[in-house]
Amino acid sequence: MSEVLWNTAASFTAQSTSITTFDSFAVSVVVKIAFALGLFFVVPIVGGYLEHKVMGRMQARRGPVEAGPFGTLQLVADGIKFIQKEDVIPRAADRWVFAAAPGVALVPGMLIFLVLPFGPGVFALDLELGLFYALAISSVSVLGILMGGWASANKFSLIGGLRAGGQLIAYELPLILAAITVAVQAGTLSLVGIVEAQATFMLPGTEINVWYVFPQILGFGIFFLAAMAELSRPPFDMPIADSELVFGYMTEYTGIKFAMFLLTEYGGMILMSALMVVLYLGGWQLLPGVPLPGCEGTGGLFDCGVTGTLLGVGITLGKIMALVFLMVWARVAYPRLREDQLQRFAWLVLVPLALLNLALVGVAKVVF
Amino acid sequence: MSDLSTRERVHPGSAPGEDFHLEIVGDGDFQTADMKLSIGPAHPATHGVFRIVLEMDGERVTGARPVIGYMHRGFEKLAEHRDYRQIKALVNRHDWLSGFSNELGVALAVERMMEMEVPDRAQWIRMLLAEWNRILNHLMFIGSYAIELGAITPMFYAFREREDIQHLLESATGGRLHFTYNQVGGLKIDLPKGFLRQSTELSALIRKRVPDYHDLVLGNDIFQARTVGVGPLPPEVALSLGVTGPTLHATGVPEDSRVTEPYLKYGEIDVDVPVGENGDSFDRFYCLLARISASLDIIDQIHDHLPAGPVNTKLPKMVKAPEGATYLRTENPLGQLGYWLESDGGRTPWRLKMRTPSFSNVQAIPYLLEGVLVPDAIAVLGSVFFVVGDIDR
Amino acid sequence: MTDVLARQDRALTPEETEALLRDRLGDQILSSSTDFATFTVWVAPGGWHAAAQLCRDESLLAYDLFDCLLGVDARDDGFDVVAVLYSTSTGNRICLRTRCEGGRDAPVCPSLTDVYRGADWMERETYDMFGIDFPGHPGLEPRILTVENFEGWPLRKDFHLASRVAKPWPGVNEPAELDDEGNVIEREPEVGGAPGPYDLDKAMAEQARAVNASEEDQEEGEGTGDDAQASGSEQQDEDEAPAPELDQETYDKLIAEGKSERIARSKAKAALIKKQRAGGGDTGGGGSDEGDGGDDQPSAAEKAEARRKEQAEARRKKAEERAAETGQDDDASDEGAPGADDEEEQA
Amino acid sequence: MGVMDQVELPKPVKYVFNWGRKYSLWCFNFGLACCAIEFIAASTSRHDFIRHGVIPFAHGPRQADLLVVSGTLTDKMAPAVKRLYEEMPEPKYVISFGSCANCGGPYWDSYSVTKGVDQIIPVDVYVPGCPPRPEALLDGIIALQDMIQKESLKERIAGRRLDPITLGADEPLPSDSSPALPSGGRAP
Repeated sequence: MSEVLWNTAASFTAQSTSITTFDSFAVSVVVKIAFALGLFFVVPIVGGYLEHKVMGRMQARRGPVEAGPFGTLQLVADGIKFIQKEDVIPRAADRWVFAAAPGVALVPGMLIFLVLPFGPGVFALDLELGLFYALAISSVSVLGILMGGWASANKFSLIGGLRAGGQLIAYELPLILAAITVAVQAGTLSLVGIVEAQATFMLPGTEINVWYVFPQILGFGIFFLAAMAELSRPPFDMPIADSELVFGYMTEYTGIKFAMFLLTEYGGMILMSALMVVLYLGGWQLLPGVPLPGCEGTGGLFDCGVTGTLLGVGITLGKIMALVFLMVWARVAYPRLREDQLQRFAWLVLVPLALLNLALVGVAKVVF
Repeated sequence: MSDLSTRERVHPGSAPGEDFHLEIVGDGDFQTADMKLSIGPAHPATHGVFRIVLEMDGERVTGARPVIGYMHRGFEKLAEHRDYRQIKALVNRHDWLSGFSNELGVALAVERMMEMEVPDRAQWIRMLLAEWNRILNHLMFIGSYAIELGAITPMFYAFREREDIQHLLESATGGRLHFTYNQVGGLKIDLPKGFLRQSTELSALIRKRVPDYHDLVLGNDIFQARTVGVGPLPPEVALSLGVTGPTLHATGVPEDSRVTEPYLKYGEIDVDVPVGENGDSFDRFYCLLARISASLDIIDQIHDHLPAGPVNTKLPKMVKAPEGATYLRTENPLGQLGYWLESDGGRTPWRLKMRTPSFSNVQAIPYLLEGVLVPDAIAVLGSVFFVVGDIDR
Repeated sequence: MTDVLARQDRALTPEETEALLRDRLGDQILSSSTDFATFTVWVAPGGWHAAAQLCRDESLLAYDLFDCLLGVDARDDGFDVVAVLYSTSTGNRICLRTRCEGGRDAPVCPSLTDVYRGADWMERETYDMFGIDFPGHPGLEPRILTVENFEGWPLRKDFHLASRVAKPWPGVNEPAELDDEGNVIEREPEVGGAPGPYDLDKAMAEQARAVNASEEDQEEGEGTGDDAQASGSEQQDEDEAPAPELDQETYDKLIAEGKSERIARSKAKAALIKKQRAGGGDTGGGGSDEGDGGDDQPSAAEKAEARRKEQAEARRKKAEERAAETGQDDDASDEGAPGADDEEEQA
Repeated sequence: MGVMDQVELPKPVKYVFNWGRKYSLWCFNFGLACCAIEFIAASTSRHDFIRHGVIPFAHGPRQADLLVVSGTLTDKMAPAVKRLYEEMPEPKYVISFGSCANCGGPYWDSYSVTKGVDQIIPVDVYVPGCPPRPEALLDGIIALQDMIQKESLKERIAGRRLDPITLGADEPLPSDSSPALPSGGRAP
């Protein structure tokens, strides 16, 4: 039995060339986990710093300045502070559920980082069902939010948790429909495969290579909105809604547990941005039809050498941060919607549009 | 006048003594009751220490009961222990966003009782500063209302403007919030050199920035979705409650004592009173924003009219109002501020009643909140502009 | 009346308004005044509600905006209640004023909540501040502004500020205590007041009482601390106590009029104090009431006056210097010279 | 807390930990009265204390490190303030902002005003003024940050706190942090 499992696991890791794959399986596993964890902790902090600074500049102020050079260590200081804070569990709370909730919310984010490709060969795993896996796991973190909202024994938390649950149900559908449309077009569920497919996708009848964002601009819009709603980012931040619900489901959380929720939020932002980059924005390609230096001979994807790989990673992160910038921009510019307006928007606008998009792409796929 | 029949059921807010009776429905394990949610006294939405107890069915508010008094500092009692000059320092603190207008009312009331002639220049300067103070106040609410609806940025912009105005007023009065610039019989000192130039420049600058708020807040689709049709207030109910200021103007009643009972020199200039149509949250906010432009118009007119001359009169050694009582009403930024000043001929007032706009306006909240959703409740709460100190005094 | 009714086209003058009210309510309208540009109509308590109703419903009056409602301490006579109404259609304002029934002990005034919604909180506030009961109000408790367990009625003149009792006014002189000739203006309590509920205030009041007591030993006269001690609940003790100084004439007269003993007693006591005050004013000393003794006061006032003059002198000098430095023509407050400068710059 | 109130940490670790607390002061503004407006002014564009890592986004007490009591504390409000302070997790700091919060201010003789927030909760920094200028709050925050960098968490939790700072009272202010007058220009 164990042998079967071992072989299955080994077959996962051996699927395609990755810089995290080594001859020894054990070393590979350690490196892959370290790789995913490292990215999970570092990239969201960069995103958070970006949010601080961008918000500051858009609001005619400077953002953090004093902590570290240019305030770059602000979130590090926050982290160090959160470690030291007293861990309060309200007496009326359901202790175990309360304690487990941040973990339940956080871990799925980490797991998804395993399949996200950040550059040519820079990923931990290339699953056949990568997209399916990412979407399935990402929904789990809402369970943690629901648990936290319920277990806090606080009315504000409860309302926040329930709103988060409702929001997830409403927005998971358009999100998945939009993602499926990409899978239909690419003909694969593998995230690496989708990037690969975009590198060779030509506009029908022409020789022009484009990313999927061009034929699927509608799907991209749907995915972007749905992702913001699922992450409860403003203007869809009703589960947190500070002016109504204090801090929503996080109201009773202190110290490290609160930090875990925050990290979930920022991690989610990076994760959804990364998915959008992979699905619509051509992954690590600089421009459509322009292969990375060093990758020319290899179909433009793997084994690009050090320069090409680093450049690819840089391009991916740049695109991710550009999307984060958009999300921050929306936060700065917009007030918050109302929960029922949000639901109406999801069911009456986004879902039909997503279905239409799917139908159109399906037809186009058959015709061309 | 059938204002009471518009809503027959006495809602909990109008019966302060009666607490909520939570009705329990169903039996066994399926018993449910409505939820009681206490917002405040230290809740982000209540900007200040205002508490409101909501009775809810799901997210729908079925009853609301404001609990006030958390900022009750006993102004009216303390005023009886301060003489007429010292009162100024008290009254400009009750509505801390409109200090100048507050002290103006007291000065006018005492002057009326002492039958004092205030020099023209002082009156025009009082108007000028009162209008700047109005803008200062409204900017604060533009920012805070946006925050309540989840938009954080307008607050920063509003404070950018506020700092500029505060800097201007500080150059004349020495204060940022509490100016203490009025005196019985005039002003403390004349305007500093160059004030008018600065004031003119600032007026042009703010006028240029007002469209930003139209774009950022008022014209925003989500803002409109959140506020249009939310919490409408019928005019007759508003009047019966004593609601005044932008909250009343939003219902379509252009009652503004600068126009209907002109004090100072408001009779000599054009005062535009923007009004709404439906009295909903959007209209209330619209009136607030439009009043900034209206005040800027007034300021520009004052710049043209300001005469030269002295700014204060010679006071007797002891400021003492003669025996009797007077009621004086001025248009404060948030509504009409009335002072009932009763004197027994001594150095301190016998009774100084502050009829504050916020106190009356907040009374409308239980009426407005019935049947709305929690997020709408916040939208309504924020749109009935109030300052907690002004409610509780 | 007919000519009044005929004039539908303009707002009624105060005289016409009063005539109209008298026509409808008869004796219930007592008097009116327009002193200090404030049109006040005195209404008997019995006609209070009807007067408000009339003011709202009568199309000629149409007082639709409920401006405010307040209580006023009317010394021995109890409390007044004033309702200020405004008409948005005519631009008129009226202040209805009535004297509560029940004197200082149990003031009662009919509620206006069924006429104007706005009366709700205003009456609660008046109850909170003065202890005036408003029959017909949906619920005056819990107290709207003060703490729920607050004792006493803060805006009654016999309610003393505990901190003030414990600690003298830090300024030059006490505005509430001295008039311009340096005489003591005293507002004596007629019935009990109470310190605030919180421990600090209580402790301060306690301390004050101790100080006052020691002073009383040395000098005659009653200190203010005594009055702070006498709370509403202690009135019973007062009744049992050996007859406090009161004006026997007034007392007998009131008893003969059929007033309750308690009211008569408190009124008589107040009358005595009034008399004493009047007597003190005549002699110019006024020291018999206050333990401090009136002799020191004029000199203190003089000192303060002198100091103020000095300061004013210094300030003027400084201003002159400053004016000279900045090259201004004249002192700012004397003429409008800076203003003229402004206008030049503007042009 | 567990370990930190038992063990005196080694110096480098202590330095890093204090540094973290110093620059991550999530701030709960208990805005009570006039001073709350100046608090907001201090957080917005021109004065901008977010530069110093004071993040005014803590909407609830549970996430807050710094409680700024700005304004008049009344007897009716006092229990709420105490409760709120107790809801905050250790280590927590308190700035009393304005005369009313310091001692009752102009309402020293009122029947309903608590004469100073320090009667209810311990205070770390007193900022005088009625209301203090935003610059004064910045000064208070910097004073608090200096204090945090110096202190020992173990001793603080054990109740041995550093003496509270009263701005402008004991020692002359360091020249670089003295409140500057506003330039009068526009916000950056």
